[in-house]
Amino acid sequence: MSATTERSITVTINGTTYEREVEARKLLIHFVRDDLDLTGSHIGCDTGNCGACSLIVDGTLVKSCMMLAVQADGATIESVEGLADGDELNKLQEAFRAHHALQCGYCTPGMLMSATALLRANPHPSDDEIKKALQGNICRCTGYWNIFEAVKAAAE
Amino acid sequence: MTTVAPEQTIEQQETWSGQSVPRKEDRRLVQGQGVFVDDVKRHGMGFLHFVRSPYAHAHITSIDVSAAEQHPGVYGTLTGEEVAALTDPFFQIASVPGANVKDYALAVGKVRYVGEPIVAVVAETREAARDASELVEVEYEPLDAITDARHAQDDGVPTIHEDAGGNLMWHGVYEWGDLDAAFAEADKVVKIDELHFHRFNSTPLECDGALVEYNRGMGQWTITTNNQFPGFAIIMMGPAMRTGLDKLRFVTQDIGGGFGNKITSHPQLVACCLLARKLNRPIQWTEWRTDFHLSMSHGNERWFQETEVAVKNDGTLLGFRTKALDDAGAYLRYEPLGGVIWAQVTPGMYKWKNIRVDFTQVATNKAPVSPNRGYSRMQHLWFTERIIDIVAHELGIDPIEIRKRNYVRTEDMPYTTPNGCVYDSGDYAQMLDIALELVGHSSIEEKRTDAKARGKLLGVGIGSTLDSGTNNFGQSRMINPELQFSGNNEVATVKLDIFGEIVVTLGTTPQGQGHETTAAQVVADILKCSVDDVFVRAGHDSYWNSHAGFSGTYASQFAVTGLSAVKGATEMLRDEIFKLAGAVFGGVPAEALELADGGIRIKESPEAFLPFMACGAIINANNAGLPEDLGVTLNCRYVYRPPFEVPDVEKKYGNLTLTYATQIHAAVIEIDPETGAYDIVDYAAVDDCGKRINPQIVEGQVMGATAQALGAATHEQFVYDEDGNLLTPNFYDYHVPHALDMPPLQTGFVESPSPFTPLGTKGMGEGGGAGIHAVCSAVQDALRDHGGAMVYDSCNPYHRVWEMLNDPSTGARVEVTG
Amino acid sequence: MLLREVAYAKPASLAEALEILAADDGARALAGGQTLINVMKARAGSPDTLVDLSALEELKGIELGGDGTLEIGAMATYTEIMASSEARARPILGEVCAQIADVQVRNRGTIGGNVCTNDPTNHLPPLLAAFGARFTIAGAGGERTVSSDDFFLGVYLTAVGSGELLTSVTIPAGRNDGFAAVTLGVEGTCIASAAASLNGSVRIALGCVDAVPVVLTPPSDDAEAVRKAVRDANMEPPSDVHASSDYRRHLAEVLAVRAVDQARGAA
Amino acid sequence: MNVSGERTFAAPRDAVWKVLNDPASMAKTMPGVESFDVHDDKRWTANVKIPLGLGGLKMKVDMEKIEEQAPEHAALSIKGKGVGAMLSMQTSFDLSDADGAGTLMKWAADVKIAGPVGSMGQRVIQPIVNQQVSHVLNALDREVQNAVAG
Repeated sequence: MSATTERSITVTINGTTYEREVEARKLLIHFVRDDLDLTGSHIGCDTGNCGACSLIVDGTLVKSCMMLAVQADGATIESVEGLADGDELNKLQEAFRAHHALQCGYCTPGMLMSATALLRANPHPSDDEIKKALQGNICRCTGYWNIFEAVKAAAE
Repeated sequence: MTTVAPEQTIEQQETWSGQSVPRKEDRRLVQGQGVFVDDVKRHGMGFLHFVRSPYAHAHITSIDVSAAEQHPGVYGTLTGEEVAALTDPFFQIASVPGANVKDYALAVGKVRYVGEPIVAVVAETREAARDASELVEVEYEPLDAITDARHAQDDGVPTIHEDAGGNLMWHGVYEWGDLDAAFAEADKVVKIDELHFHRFNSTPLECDGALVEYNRGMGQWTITTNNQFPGFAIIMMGPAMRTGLDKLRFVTQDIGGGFGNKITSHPQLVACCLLARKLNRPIQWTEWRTDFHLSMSHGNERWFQETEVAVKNDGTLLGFRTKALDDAGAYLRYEPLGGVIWAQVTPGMYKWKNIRVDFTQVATNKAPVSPNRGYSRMQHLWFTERIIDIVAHELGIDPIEIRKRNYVRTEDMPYTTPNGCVYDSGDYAQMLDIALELVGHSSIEEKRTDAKARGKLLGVGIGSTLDSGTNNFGQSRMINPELQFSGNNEVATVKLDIFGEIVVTLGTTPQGQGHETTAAQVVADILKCSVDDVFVRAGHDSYWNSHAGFSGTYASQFAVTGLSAVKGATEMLRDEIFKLAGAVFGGVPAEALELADGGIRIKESPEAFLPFMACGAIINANNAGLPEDLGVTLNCRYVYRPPFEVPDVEKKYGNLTLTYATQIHAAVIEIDPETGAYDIVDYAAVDDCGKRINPQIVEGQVMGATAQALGAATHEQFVYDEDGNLLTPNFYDYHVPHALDMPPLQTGFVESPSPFTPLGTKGMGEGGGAGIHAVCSAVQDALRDHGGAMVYDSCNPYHRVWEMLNDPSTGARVEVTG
Repeated sequence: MLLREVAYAKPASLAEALEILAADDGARALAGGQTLINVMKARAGSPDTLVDLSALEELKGIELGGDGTLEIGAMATYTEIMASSEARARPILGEVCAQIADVQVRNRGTIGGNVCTNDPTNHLPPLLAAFGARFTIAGAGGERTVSSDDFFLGVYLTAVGSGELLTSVTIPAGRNDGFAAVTLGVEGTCIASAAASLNGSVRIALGCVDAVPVVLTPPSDDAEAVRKAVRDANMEPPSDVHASSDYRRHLAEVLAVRAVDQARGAA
Repeated sequence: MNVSGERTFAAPRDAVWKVLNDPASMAKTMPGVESFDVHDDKRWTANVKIPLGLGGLKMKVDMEKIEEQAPEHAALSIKGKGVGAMLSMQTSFDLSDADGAGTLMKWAADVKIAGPVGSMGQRVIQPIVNQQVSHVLNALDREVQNAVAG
């Protein structure tokens, strides 16, 4: 296949399949937010440090600002919008609420995706494992302490 | 009454206030259903990209936008020349010389800091706007840059604002008491050559942004933005844009953190407004992280020079004098109003009577400063805490003892400071004891020995801040007599709708503080209903929500101004419900009625029950026959006005703020002497913000402020090279704390209700500065027997600690006489 | 955010990838993208074409030879290396990978990308230099192998030339390794780093002190010999916000000793 | 950022001087030079694509000779403009006869880089500048050898 500046891609996000033409230069996070109107995932930096754009792509937690949309062609993606069952918050979301693990809520979608990936791989993480799993997500409001508590509570 | 309960769990209470009610906001936010500014879209909107200055200081000799305008997808551009023709310079808060600064939405003729917006380009896509911005040809004639405020007034240095005639922006001397007598009485005078409070900010995770629509027929703009203080933005923007304030409608729902850093986005908003009108389409602007670091809202950098402290041999502090030099950056966006807020906390927590601060603010070729959590008080309180530790060290007094000896005492509250501010309530000594207990201070010497055995240097430190809340902007009169500020207000509306729904609207612009929840708690207590029955509108809309002159979320005040307005409006509504029910029940007096179960009933015969739904239906749809003079609308608006006196401008005397929340933090650190790297091994944050409406939200604020303090104390700094390039323009080099950086934290609290506020609350949330000093103090303690360097800077990254270990003279230079 | 326009190709074979790279001087390999995409966001570097290597089976896999030699495909991610039982033959490798950035970056970032970027703060260049690893580079003319001493040429510059690709990294057998770093925050970006390998001889590589890892081979592993070797290297490390040149030089000495101590302890 | 050093050329001083003062020769020493345009004997412009490993950085570089004392001293002012970076550089060369044979050149440069590239961090910029300087010196050596051979 030759190099092109645009191509057609197909992705499945939270169970819905989308087919779109995208520019090769478009980052996955811009594609998800701007082209698909899934605005739950956020952008907090431009150097891949903050993790607000974290998504689970084919089962792997990634920062979607360091991946091109064209690289996700054919992928199955999970985002914050897919966590709850209808209006029913899942255990992790409930724990975030109960433990005041969010203030402005801007980092929360990415944080939830990182915690989701952690608990899937390690249903009973230690305190250190929780910290290590959230190292890639910056929160400027909470100081993380309540987030650690929430993840721990969700794991119990 | 003061209660202490560091580890207390919240028990079931009769009121909603005082309980950790889970937040109403969270349900949408944990599902990614929040609406932040960049989430909002409009048909046909154009994306704005700013061309920014690569130079810190340069004349702009020419700008050519023709190639950019021809780029595919480009809708148009805006240049400084157009801005200068279409707008007036922003109103300046300063008196001369700062008053003469001309500040526009885009650079006009000259650039003054790296990242300054020069041209705005609008295009069909974000990418096209940025592509086209690369085609804008700007010719510069570079000038030397001033990046060190200490040299801003040297002979021969370039002038940043020619209109101001030099780089001095404002100067004022603040003196209270009798300095000569204090120094004559002193046994010792401790002289500190210089201390430095560094430049950083809170870096909210969401950067600034706006979506601006122009209604040509009405000559009115709708500005959907995350600006956190619309009341300030409109008084800056309206006159500059030559339009009425009501033509600028501010709308916001969710804001991704603010911390004061989102107050001064008005220049960019003006550019968006002009383009929305010029191009006749909605204008979308999203600022990215590097833009934010380069161009927005740094915290004030400040030096304290030639400090002298008058002290008795027993550690009694008599007074101090210092020269404070504040670096405002390239423009005075909120300055010097903010720079002098420190006057609210002039003596810190101590009974100093004699104080002189010679305050100078200068311009430099760095990003403009703006409010930042703990704004200006943080710098000054860090300084007063630094004095305490340095004096304690020099006099060989325990830093704990010297604090307790000089604290303003509980029995002296309300306490009038030498400059007329009134500390409402508190118990500093008790808070300190709790903090020390939480870090296990009683066994600190054993821990020190243990650390030593592991090759580590242990240090323990204390930091304190006063979070002065609900300000009256009274300091403005002292910097510019023409600014007749002496008060503030906030508004809320509470209504019963036709189906009995309780709807609350606020004037505030919350950024994570949980206003929807705490407002509902206050309402539910008064109307004897559940918080779930109270709907608090999210966000802010200056057209349709309640809105007063200085509405916004800033300066630690919601628990006082916002909730007092909610309380006032709800009590009005309650009284109206009583009046209505009295009439409906056929002239039953209010005393015979009570609220219960979402309605009102006759105490003696509870079956006579009028649900809120019936109240709403009667007043709105079934009101024929009600007494003409009933005076009930069930739609109640209340403006809360905090009580203030007009300050004395000559003496710079008077109360500037209503409440004083207090923070005392203690940190224990271990330094690796080979590398200077250190870990915080124990940490306690004790807070007293008076009556707590929602303890969990209060604790969340304490935690967040602590984390920001620890980041600022260890790594976060905006550093410029001598050419004015920002060396920490992103999260790669500007290291904010990550999960693994967080030390163990213990929180404690004391609850000293404010006698001055309707709910006994105090504004809070800005008290993190305590942590900055706690770390400085702990570093100094750890170095005590290893060269004894005195900590000079508010930021102590590993290399600075290593330098102090190797060469104690890199610390502050201190001399004791007498 | 908002990259400059770029073309994208996702070749299915190494041969195809090399063909695209050879044909287009402005083409660059896209491995995990955890550095390259950020540079492109800043528009500080803008390739004309990105050649996505993710489909190239030839660049995947981690194999352990009978003699204990590890061969790691250039596209092996840090997470894969950490999880690989083969890679555990050289335990320090997984341990160091676990300190790189964060989970998300480790899930996409690759050993090949790390070494080809050769940012002075990267963890793997000094580690692989201490190992004396060998790098297999494929080009139009076939494969060649270069030693770590010849591989690292400068910041963002390696022996991988125009039209070539790094295909794998070969690490000789050994277990007596150490790695020490002072980082910006806990497990953050390296301010200075040192790796040591005591497998037969003493081999130390210092990171963050020059454009390429500085390799030292002191005659013995005792602390004084190690310190002397660092001093004798006469380095002039870069100064930046996080460290002065002097501080980095000092850290290099301290960390070299610590890395050697760890390596000795691993014996 | 200040960088300086010495270089000995196996060529007589006037040969080195000639190269240093020939705009066409000098333009060729620029890293990644794609085209150049000589305006007069003191001013010339080169379009370069500085080869950074992660993609080339295109720049238009204007050079001007600001000092000249043949055959021992010259100073150049170099201003580069690219989308990612603004480069400003003052550089000087001092030639003397080397011990033994050849010519010793002492050079010094004050380099200023602004714009996004400048903000990438000195950890990267400083080594990159050193890399580019050594590239220029090697190219200069080649030019001198060509001149001598030619």
